[in-house]
Amino acid sequence: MKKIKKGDLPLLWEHLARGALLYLPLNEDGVVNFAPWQKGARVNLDSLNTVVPPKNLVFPQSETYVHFEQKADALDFTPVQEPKGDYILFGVRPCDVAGLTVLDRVFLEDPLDSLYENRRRGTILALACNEPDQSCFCTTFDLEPGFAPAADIMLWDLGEALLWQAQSAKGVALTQNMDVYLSEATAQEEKTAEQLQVTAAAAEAAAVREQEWALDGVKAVAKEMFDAQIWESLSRRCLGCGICTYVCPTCHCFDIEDFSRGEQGERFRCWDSCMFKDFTLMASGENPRPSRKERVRQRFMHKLSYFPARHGGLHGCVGCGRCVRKCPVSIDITQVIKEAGGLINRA
Amino acid sequence: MRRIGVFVCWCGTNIGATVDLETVMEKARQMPGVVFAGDNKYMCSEIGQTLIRDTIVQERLDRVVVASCSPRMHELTFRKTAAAAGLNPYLVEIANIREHCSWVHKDKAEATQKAISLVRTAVAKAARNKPLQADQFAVTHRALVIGAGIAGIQAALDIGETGFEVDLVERTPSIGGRMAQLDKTFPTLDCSACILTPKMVDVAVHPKINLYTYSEIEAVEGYVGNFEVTLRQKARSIDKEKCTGCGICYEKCPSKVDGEFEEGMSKRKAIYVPFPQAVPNVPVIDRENCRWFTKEKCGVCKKVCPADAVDFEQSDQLIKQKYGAIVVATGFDLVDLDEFGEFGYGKHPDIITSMEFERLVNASGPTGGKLLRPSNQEPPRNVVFIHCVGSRDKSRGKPYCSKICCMYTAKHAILLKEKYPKSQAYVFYIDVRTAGKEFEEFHRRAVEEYGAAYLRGIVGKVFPSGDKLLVNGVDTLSNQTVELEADLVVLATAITPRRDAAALGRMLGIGTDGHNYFVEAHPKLRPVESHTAGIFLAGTCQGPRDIPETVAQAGGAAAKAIALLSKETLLSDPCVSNVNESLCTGCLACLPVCPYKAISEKTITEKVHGQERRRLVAEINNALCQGCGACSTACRPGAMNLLGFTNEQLLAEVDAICL
Amino acid sequence: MKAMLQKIRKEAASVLASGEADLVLGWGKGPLWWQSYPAFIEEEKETGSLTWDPFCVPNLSKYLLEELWVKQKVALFLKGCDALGFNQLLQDKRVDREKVLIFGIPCSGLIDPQKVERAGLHQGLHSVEHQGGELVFSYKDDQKKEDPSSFYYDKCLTCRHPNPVVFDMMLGDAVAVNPQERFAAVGELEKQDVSERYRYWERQFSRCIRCFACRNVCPACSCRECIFDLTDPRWLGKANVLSENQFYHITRAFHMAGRCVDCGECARVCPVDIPLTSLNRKLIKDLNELYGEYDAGVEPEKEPPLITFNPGDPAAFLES
Amino acid sequence: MSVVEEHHLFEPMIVAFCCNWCSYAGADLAGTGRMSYPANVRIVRVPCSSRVSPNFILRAFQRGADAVVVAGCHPGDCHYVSGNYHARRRFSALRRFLEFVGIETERFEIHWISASEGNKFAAIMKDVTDKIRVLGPNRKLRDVR
Repeated sequence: MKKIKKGDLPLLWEHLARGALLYLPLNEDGVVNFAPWQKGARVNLDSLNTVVPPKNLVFPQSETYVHFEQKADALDFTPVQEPKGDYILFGVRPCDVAGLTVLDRVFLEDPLDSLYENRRRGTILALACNEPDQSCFCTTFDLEPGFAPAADIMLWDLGEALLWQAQSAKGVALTQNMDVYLSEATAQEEKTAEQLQVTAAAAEAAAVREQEWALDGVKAVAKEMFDAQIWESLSRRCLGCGICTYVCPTCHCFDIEDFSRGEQGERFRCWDSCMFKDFTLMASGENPRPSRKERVRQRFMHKLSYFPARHGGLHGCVGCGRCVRKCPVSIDITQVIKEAGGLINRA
Repeated sequence: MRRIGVFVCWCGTNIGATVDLETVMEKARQMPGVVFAGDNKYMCSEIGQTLIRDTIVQERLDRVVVASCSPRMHELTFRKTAAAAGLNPYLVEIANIREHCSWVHKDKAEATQKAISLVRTAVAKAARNKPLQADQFAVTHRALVIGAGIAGIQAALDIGETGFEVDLVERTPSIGGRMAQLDKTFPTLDCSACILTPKMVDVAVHPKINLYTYSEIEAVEGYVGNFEVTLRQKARSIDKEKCTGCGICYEKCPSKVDGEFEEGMSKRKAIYVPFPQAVPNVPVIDRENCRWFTKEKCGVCKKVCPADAVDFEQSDQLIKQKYGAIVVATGFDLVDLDEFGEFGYGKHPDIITSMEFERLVNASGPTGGKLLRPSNQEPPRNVVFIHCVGSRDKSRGKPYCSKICCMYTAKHAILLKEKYPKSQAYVFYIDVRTAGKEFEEFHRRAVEEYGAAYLRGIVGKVFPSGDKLLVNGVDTLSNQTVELEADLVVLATAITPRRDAAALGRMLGIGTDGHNYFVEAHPKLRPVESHTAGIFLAGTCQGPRDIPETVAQAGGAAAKAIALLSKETLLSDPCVSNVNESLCTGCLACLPVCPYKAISEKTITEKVHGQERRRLVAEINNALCQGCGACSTACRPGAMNLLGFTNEQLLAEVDAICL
Repeated sequence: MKAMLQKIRKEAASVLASGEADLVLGWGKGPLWWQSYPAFIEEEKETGSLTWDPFCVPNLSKYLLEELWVKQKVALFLKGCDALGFNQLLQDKRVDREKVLIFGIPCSGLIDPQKVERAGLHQGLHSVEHQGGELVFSYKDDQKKEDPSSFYYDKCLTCRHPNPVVFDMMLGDAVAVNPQERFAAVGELEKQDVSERYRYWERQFSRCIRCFACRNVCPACSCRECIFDLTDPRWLGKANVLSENQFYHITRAFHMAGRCVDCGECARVCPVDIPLTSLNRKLIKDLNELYGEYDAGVEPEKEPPLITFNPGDPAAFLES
Repeated sequence: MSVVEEHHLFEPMIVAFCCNWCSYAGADLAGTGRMSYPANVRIVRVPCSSRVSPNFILRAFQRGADAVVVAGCHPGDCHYVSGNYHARRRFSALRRFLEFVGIETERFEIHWISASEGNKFAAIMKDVTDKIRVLGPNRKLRDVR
């Protein structure tokens, strides 16, 4: 296990940034989001979650993939391929790493999404959470705040230094390249990292238990939930905005649109939100989900029931808590899980 | 997909000279939706129009773009051409590649690129045009004439002659206007009253003309063919039926006031008739100066009136009336002389204006026609006339020429000589303008027969000295400064529109130019029409002119009004606003911005999720809407959309013009 | 604080029991300390779940747009800023005043959860309450007392109408009104030169994720169909590009010109903290300077500045 | 490229919204009077300056305009009586607001031009073009796709 003194991080980053595009959680006007690092950028490794998840780097909000131009009487297409440049994601929380895994299940399985695949190349250095927030509930989905198995390198914040453990071939290679900045971690430091892992998970699980709900109740979610009363009450206060879906690390719905100017233009893919009024609006004017009740129900049922049913039990939620924190009217997915759990346990 | 035809006009060489029209046509063929591009030396000619008509049929065009001169010139022509070929006229768009391109850009390459851009924009807009149908509305067969000077009188008579009802509204107690104040008229020296009073009587007795004197326009609503006007008939405090016109009342009335008709040179009573030949010859009580109305005292007139015609209880009456056409003939005022200190007007009684001179020589004037010096009532020997006081003066007064002063000053010189053979007239002038029949001859007589001395130069100062006046000026022909001793100085003051012309213009919805004259629809081709359909202009309210021109213009305005009133119905302009009720929230932000009050609220009921719902939406009165589009801009969701200039059309234009 | 809560529950229960209203809009409490959300109470027995604490910030009046279609009479609680929002809906003729029963709550300011987090007081926090002029933070097994002034929402510090301007019954005595200067931030930005300001706003608008929360929460944004959702005319695509974000925010701010009641909800709900208040306040400041003081939401019958005029108006351009 | 050269090469694109009754007629008069002005100016006809919505102005900047001019009748002369009064308020607020979000005021101008002021129309269009040629191309608000 290696470690790196926090003081040496800027040097490490400068080195990393020479070889590839380095993304770090940067503070811009008080808002922390992943952004390309340059010297002197205000890095913030303490805030738990960035506002917009790293999903934005592999599945950007809008992504042009073909240009077209009117030539005489034919339409001329030229595909747009983002350069294959390598990039490094430094400081990704375990829940976001898990979020990428969920997106992989959607975009990398048959039919393969080449755009996503091309962007998914980067190296991921995950940073464990020592003190999950009350709104975090990743443990609900068998995830750990202190550990991200899918990351190339796992980092633990020990106060003065970050513990550094390679977990993949790419991780091992990067560790060797960056050896000059690293030093051997002492056994004691490894023990404290493990301890941090355990306490973080326990703290969160306790918070979850304190709100007495548990995932197991959700597993049997299906028909019974469809007609539950919770959709009526929850959706009644929903504003129908797109915050919860756009800050969610696992939401992956997108729309295809054209931008044209005179005889040329481009086609692009862009995020869309099932909470928007026109998400399922048909050309005929018909809308299978006419009111907010159907839309709120669809969002939660998809994450907690339909997605797991199609992907071998993998839930469409990683418990990062962003939607809980950012919803202007506090619509809280944990209440849906609690209601579902209660329903099943009571039945 | 659209089938658009682009028709490019050479306009002889006006466009062809600086725009490469072959390239324009070639580019037009590649524009989205264009299936045909052709040209002609004169697209508005019969041959050009035939090309359009035939191509519409052969190529099954559903849109037409004509790249030619300004739509303000031939939009109507090409709409009619399209209609003749069975295409809805509102599917035609004009690209202005003459006034906005070939005539203003010399570099051929640049002009060609600009023309292509303008054609592309017109094509983009045409693609979003929708067929529109004009609907019809009835015409009220009644005319309103505002102002009863010679212009108003003539217009009213001409309209009345054709059998249409006319309401003639005059603000002062009697009709006659400025012409009633004049003594003689140039160039024939006809007595003004002699040629005016017969027409005044004709008006008074004409079965079709209703006279509203001592009345004003309170409000104007509606539109061409359907104006709704509120008149304020001010209380005369005299019962017209009973009054015999004997005049005892204004003999006995103790309250004396400066007479407006006499330009303030003599007094009139609080109860008065402006001038002897007044029509109607019924006195009126000036309530601001009548002691009964100001101090609850006197009432002599009521006591002495043999016919008991005086009625203090009379109150203003508001009369609402519908009209099909309106003729504005509000006449002129004279420039305010406060800014012309060098002439000393107001500092010495013998410095007077030409209108005051007109009153002094008038038999019914303050001196019974004897021209006497106001200071000592002595006949004047040397009289100095000064032209262009306030006219042709960029800095202080009016930059324009008031047109009639040269002629009436020559007339005054002649009248002076006739009254006092030993007198001598001096006239300071810049240029003597005699552009009319017998005008030059009239001026020569004033010089040769009546010995008027014309000095070409400007007066620097007029100031009293002893009981005479000294006039310092310059004579540019002899290049000397001149100092004249004068018994009387007469200032030919500039003509201006009525002080409240702008307010009346706003009420009627017609524009006024920088000097507050009403603006004609086209300076050369439509001089008697305003920009607002159904409202016509006659006389000096539209610019300085003399009596013959005024009468001619009054006849023209009347003819236009008659042409309008002779129609049973009129076609409305279909380019009016349209409400998309599914978008409209009923917030009615559009209502207050509509200058024509064409928008009102309406409650609609609709079925939503099986429930009967009633809600508020905006509603447009297509007849009242004039198509300005203010409501479409005020409407945030875009529910209100001005047809012909819809959001879709303008957006397509902006996108195309920016390419 | 407790007294107000009792009054809220009492009034809610009485109007439902008496049948005077068939729906009460109040706030309910979620599991976490900052979660106070709009609650829809239809039966008297549920009024016990109503809460009143320093986080009851969501404006309840915009829900009337839907609820008044299915309810005869709705009772709701309005703070000072909420009442201004309600009046704007009234001015836009979107709600029928007769069908609404308003309980006014004089409000001395609510607590911004982000400020609590920045002060590091949020770990393990259970609840926050005003007690006697202090703010009490209760945790699982201890308490902390703080001075509330550094935790109020910015919009509360500049609040000019804490006592509701429209109500049927007022649930408390009027509170003191001493707002801080509300155009300070705008003034600071105005001092910068134009390109510096452009870079500032470019940064803000680049962060926008086009979630439309600012529009959906705004009481002055009550169109049935928003022009940004229309496909013809197509004002806005769904691509997240700077130019379209600028078009959206500038156009929306302009739709608010003369109508924004400065309730600050748009800035509160923005997930990426774009200083939308500065945009709206710039227009309020300019319109006040140019065409006279107009306080949107205070007098709904008075015409907002951009749909009226007088011929002598000044212009912010050279009128040759 | 020196400042002068850069300006020489840069040809600004200026969109002018002209009201049909006054400024559009003024432009026509400039035409009949052969008063030339730069071809950079492209005119969109609207019935009244009150028909020009801020949306169209922002769209013009978005699609590449380097400056936008709105021209209407002189206050009091509006063919529709009060159109330009509304336009005056709306564009006064918009001009200051655009400056606040970083758009130079020279890029958005409002002028009252009557039907008889052909020379004034030509002079204004020439003046705007020269000023923008010096100020340079406008990349703010522009959709670069």
